[in-house]
Amino acid sequence: MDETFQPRIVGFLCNWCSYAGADLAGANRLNVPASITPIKVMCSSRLDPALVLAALLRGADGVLVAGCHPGDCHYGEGNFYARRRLYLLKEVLATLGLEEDRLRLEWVSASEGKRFAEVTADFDRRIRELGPNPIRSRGLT
Amino acid sequence: MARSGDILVIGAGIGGIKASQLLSKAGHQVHMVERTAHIGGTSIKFEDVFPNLECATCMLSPLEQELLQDPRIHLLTLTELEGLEGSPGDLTARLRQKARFVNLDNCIGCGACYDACPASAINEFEEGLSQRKAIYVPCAGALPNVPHIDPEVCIRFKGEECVACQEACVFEAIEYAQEDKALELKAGAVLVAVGSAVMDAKQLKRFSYGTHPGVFTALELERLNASNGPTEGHIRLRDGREPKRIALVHCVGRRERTLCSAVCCRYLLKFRHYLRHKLPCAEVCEYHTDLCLPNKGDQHFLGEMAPGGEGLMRAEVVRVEGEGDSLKVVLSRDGQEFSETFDMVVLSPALIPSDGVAELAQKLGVELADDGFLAVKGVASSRPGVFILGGASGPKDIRETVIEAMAAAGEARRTIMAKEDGE
Amino acid sequence: MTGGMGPQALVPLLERALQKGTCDAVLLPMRTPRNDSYAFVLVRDPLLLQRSDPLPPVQTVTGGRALSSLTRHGGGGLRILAVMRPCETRGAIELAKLGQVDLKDVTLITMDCPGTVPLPMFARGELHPSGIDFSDQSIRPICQICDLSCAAVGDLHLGWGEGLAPVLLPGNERGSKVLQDLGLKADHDASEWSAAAGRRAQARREEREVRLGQLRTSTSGLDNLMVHLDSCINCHNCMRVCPVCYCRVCTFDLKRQERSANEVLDLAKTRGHLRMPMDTLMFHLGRMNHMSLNCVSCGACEDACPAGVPIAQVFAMVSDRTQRAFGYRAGMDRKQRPPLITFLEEELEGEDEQRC
Amino acid sequence: MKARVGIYVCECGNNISDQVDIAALIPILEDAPGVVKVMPFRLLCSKEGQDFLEAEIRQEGLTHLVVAACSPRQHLTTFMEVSKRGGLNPYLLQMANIREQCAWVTLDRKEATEKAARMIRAATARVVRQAPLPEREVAANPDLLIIGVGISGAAMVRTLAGPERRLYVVDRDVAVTEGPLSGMEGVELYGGWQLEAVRGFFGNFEVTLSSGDSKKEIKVGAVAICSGSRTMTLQEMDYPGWEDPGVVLLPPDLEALMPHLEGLPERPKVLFVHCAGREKVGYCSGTCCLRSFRAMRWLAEKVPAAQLACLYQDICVPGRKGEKEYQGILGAGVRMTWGRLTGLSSQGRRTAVSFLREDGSSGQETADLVVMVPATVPDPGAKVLMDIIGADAGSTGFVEEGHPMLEPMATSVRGIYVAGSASGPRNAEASMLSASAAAAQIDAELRPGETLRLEAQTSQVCEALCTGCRNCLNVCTYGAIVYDPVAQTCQVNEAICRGCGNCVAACPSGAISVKGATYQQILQEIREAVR
Repeated sequence: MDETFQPRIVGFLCNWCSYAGADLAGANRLNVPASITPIKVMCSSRLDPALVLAALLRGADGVLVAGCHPGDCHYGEGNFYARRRLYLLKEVLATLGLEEDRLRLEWVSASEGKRFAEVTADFDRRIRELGPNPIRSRGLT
Repeated sequence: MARSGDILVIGAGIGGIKASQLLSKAGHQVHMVERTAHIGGTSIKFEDVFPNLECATCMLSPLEQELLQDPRIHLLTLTELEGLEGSPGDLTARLRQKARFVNLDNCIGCGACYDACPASAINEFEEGLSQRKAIYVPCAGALPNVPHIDPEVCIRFKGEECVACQEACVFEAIEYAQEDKALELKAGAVLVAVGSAVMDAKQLKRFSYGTHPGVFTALELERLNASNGPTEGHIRLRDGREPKRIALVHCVGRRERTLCSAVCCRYLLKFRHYLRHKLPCAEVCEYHTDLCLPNKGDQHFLGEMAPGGEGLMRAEVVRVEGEGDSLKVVLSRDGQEFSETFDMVVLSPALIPSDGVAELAQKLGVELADDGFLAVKGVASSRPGVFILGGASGPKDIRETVIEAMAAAGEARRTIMAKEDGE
Repeated sequence: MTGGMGPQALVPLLERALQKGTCDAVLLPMRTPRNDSYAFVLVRDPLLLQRSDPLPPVQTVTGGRALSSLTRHGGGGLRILAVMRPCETRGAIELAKLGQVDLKDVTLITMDCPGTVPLPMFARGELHPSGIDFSDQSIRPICQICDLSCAAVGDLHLGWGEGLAPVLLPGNERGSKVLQDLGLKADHDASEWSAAAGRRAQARREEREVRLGQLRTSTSGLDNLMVHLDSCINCHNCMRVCPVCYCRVCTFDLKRQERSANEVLDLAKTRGHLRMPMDTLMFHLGRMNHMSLNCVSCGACEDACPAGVPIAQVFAMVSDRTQRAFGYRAGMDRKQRPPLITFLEEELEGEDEQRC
Repeated sequence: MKARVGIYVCECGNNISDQVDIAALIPILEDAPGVVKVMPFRLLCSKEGQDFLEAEIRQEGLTHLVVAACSPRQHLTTFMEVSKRGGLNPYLLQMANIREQCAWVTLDRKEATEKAARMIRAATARVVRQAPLPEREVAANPDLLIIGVGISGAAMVRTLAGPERRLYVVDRDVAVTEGPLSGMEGVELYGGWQLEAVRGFFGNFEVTLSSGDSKKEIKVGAVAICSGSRTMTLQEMDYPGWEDPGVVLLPPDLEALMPHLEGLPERPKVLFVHCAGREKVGYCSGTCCLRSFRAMRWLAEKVPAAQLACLYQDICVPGRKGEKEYQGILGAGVRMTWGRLTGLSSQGRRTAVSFLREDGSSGQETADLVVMVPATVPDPGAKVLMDIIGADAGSTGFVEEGHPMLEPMATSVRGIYVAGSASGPRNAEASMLSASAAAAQIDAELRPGETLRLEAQTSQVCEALCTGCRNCLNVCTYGAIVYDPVAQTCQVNEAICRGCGNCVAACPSGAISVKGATYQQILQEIREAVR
């Protein structure tokens, strides 16, 4: 594994649960990988897969989407749709052998600061295993 | 004569919050008085709430944030009622606000002071399962995110020359000189939302609570399971072992108190969900006399938590005896006695009037019921202009509390309006 | 059923339908006046049906699109008999679910499809088969792996070929009704046909597995995928001819996809090199994400690709998997809702709950 | 106009500056497009900080503001207010949460500084794409339609009737027109009428009422469903032998039991059978035990000689009163037997009640009178009603609440409220309570003479791109999207939209965007995040 590799991970966090969970991780001074740059969205269902794709094709080494646990969605059902959309995108990537592990969907509640830290640490670990997103070096978009 | 459209809400639990927000929406100035240093009441102790197993924090913290930012809601923490004079539409409340010793405006909640503080004590909010400092917030995420100094614990207030927290605070937020304040407020009506308390299980010796470490109360299990709790959500015995056989005991104190606490059946069923996730290997037995499932969705919830009644048994727990590390639970069913052995026993103690309710009733000039809860007719107390909601007038679940909160808010509004028309 | 051997046998039947007023119009492929191509034509005059060819050897505009332009957002109450291949019909059914076709007054007539020859070769006149049959070797790769070429997805379906006695099978109430109106009765003994159809499907299914399996190996991974996509010239024809690409303007043609010169230069700086034109992957992956659940493997995209990208086969490979993932097969079940506008509360979760 | 972005980095005392090298940040931020000023400040949320920012906005003529500080959950509203005071539209502000989500969670100072730079640049790239959003309002009609005048309906009328809003009251019972509510100020009674159609949205509903062939159109701001519930009949329960003359339903009015008590032996045995029909309906009706106990007490007074017995499954008496009643009847010597009713049959002049014990063995009791305590079921009209209104009826057939705990008086459709036992079994007392709760909510949310504030960040459809496929409409939980058959496109009703953005992602055409979270805004954030 390339030790010098500093991953760039985009973390889409839903405003109501996961963003609050990330804040709680901060309040508790837990350690969250610096590779994750959080982007707040109102609901995981806001995430147009095209945006996730855009992130990967702009060279993100990983994209984490974190939302309320199923059934907890502030808007009722948003995360159920998000789950299907991202699953579809993962399937597309998987069929083409495009490292679908670079995309991950997780449920993190507002009280799960620790879980947020764990989830991000684990994802960061996985991304380091995968190494840099080949998109960059291939000059592709 | 001056009349006031303001409303005084006592208690910042879910009931008080809902009532205040409804009143604020309706255009009233609300004075919200909370005895502790933080809002949220009992509900914020829960990880999930029945029957949808929703994450309580995710459900409540947006409400709390909204409340703190509501210009029409004036929150007074560490404050208690001293007396209430006047008539509906023109009440004067005398309040006493304890010193926080932390400046609410300066503090940004960074928590630097906790680490600095040398004095620690048992954390009541965590059901005594963890320690806290003399300057503290009860749990991560508690709002307002500003600690307070507990003078009972702080060594400075015991005469020592400690300024540790003050030195740790770069915001000059620590103010040892603060003193308790007497306040007076005008209000048209008063809402009492002080909630209920949980019976001290030690009183029921037969359950060995407090004498055997394997016996827990429901709230203790709630905190053990809470991801922001003392064990970060790991359900463990007091000595750190993983429980293997767990007994959930219903109706603890039901007979003694002649009341059904209304919520135990459903939260004990909820615990099945906690345990299934956290301790998939543990064996769980639930002992109940009746199942109280009053809402339309509850039967379905029962089916999900205990498919085919698995792990459910209709039997009365006669007593719980310690046997070394483990616990012998003596049961009786149709007159037959028998026993089972566990390493963890979780009790569901009855809900009782919150402490100090009798005094509060006096100060409010309202009647108590024979069982110590506040006497009500609907949400009306015995004193016009004073309304009671939620646990203060008997065991309630969140849903019922919220309904009463809205009803009480409405009634309070109407008394004021009626008065104003009367002008 | 009466006379004829192949799809042409449908023509008299359609004439009768127009004469008897069973329908107001018939939509079906016809030879162009110069006899060198085919187009879907809406026919109200029975006499015009002379030029019709229900099953041309090539796929030009797909039937679904034709039907869409006729009935989008609730047709004009015109009762139409639409004759098209199973894949086109499935496209029409998908479009119906997406509000782009209204089947209220449409009776779909399908028939066993032996496949079509590649449009470019046909256009260049290199291939000009008058009719095409099930033994034809010149059909498009995507047809060669089509396991639904004989799927009776229409309200009425014509089974034929390989010396079979043609059978006319109603797929539902509407189909039976039409037969009734025409004084025909359904062929009860379709066992011979269904056996044959079963065999064809089976053979094709196996072929599909094999070929897509090979394709998968040859496209797997960014480098391999680019071997196929490098020749893409970003003309987006594949999207324009796609029967289920129903957007007014493709998202990937919108301004918001455009990169400012600044951004491009920025990228050029941070990366060694930059393939031009950009966003080829964005377009294809994005489209797969948008369309693979509705893809009916009609092959129109591949026919339209000037650069010879085997895009239909790549799509087939992707959509086989994505559709399977949601237990969906495009155009097969008119009642089933498209996967992305519905959900189950419990699904698609990994083994997060640790077992004992 | 050229963007003039001001970036203000809060040191948060030392909370941020300890972990983030702010001096090192400044040059990295200064060369971000549009940035005219980058400045650290000790504590931006403080009074001085706020005044400073306000002044800066004016002096620097800022068009956009980036505040790099704590979590927006804590101070977004604070800084939005500051922006307003500084004369800047609050939606031209973006916060970068470099405290909770950077300084406090990153050990290595260098890494923290780099991450902070990325976060702030991302916020900057985003903010220049943000547009000012107005605070919007719509006029609202304070009038109310109340469906059903049972206990809860009547209570709502009494609570809300007054000069400032009209109440239209519909009930299938013709008699209500002349009933006790007639002649109240602002109240129009429609006995024998029913709901036919509801169009529009909260604050502006258009309702069609019908009675036979006659129709009436009314306009209201909200609808309250008070259609109530009823108890199950013996026939519906359909226990074998239910026709037996010795079997009666526990009537609402206990006096109705009297005739059945005549002609019974000296010391008649009366057996109350609880949970009658519970298996069939699939829930506990919650209110029946108490009702039954009160009936037993009443009976014990009327017929002191009667021997009372009770066949039960669960005693469900939540709260204080019920348990006391229960202990009371136990004290009075009522014999309790646990059992699940399986059938009834005549045995001479008596009735035999067969049941299953928990161990599966079957038992039997005979009684001179069997009083069945029936389950409560939704009003038959409720489902129809839900279909018309488009609100959810749960699996039980009762109206589903907007949220089981926090919104018990609302339904899935904003502006449609529910009270009384329409949303689940309730006794009279609880129905009254729920009625005043619902009334209070309506009164607070739909105040006469006031407008409704709209979310600033709502979705909007670009007509040129919309194909009318209705994916958005299908996924919208709030019913905020309508299909316009004339324009053949979908449109967002911004009075209902909550701005979650689900529809945006559901639209393959990119025809929908949600204000404050557009594709471009997020994309620009992504760009900087992956730099």
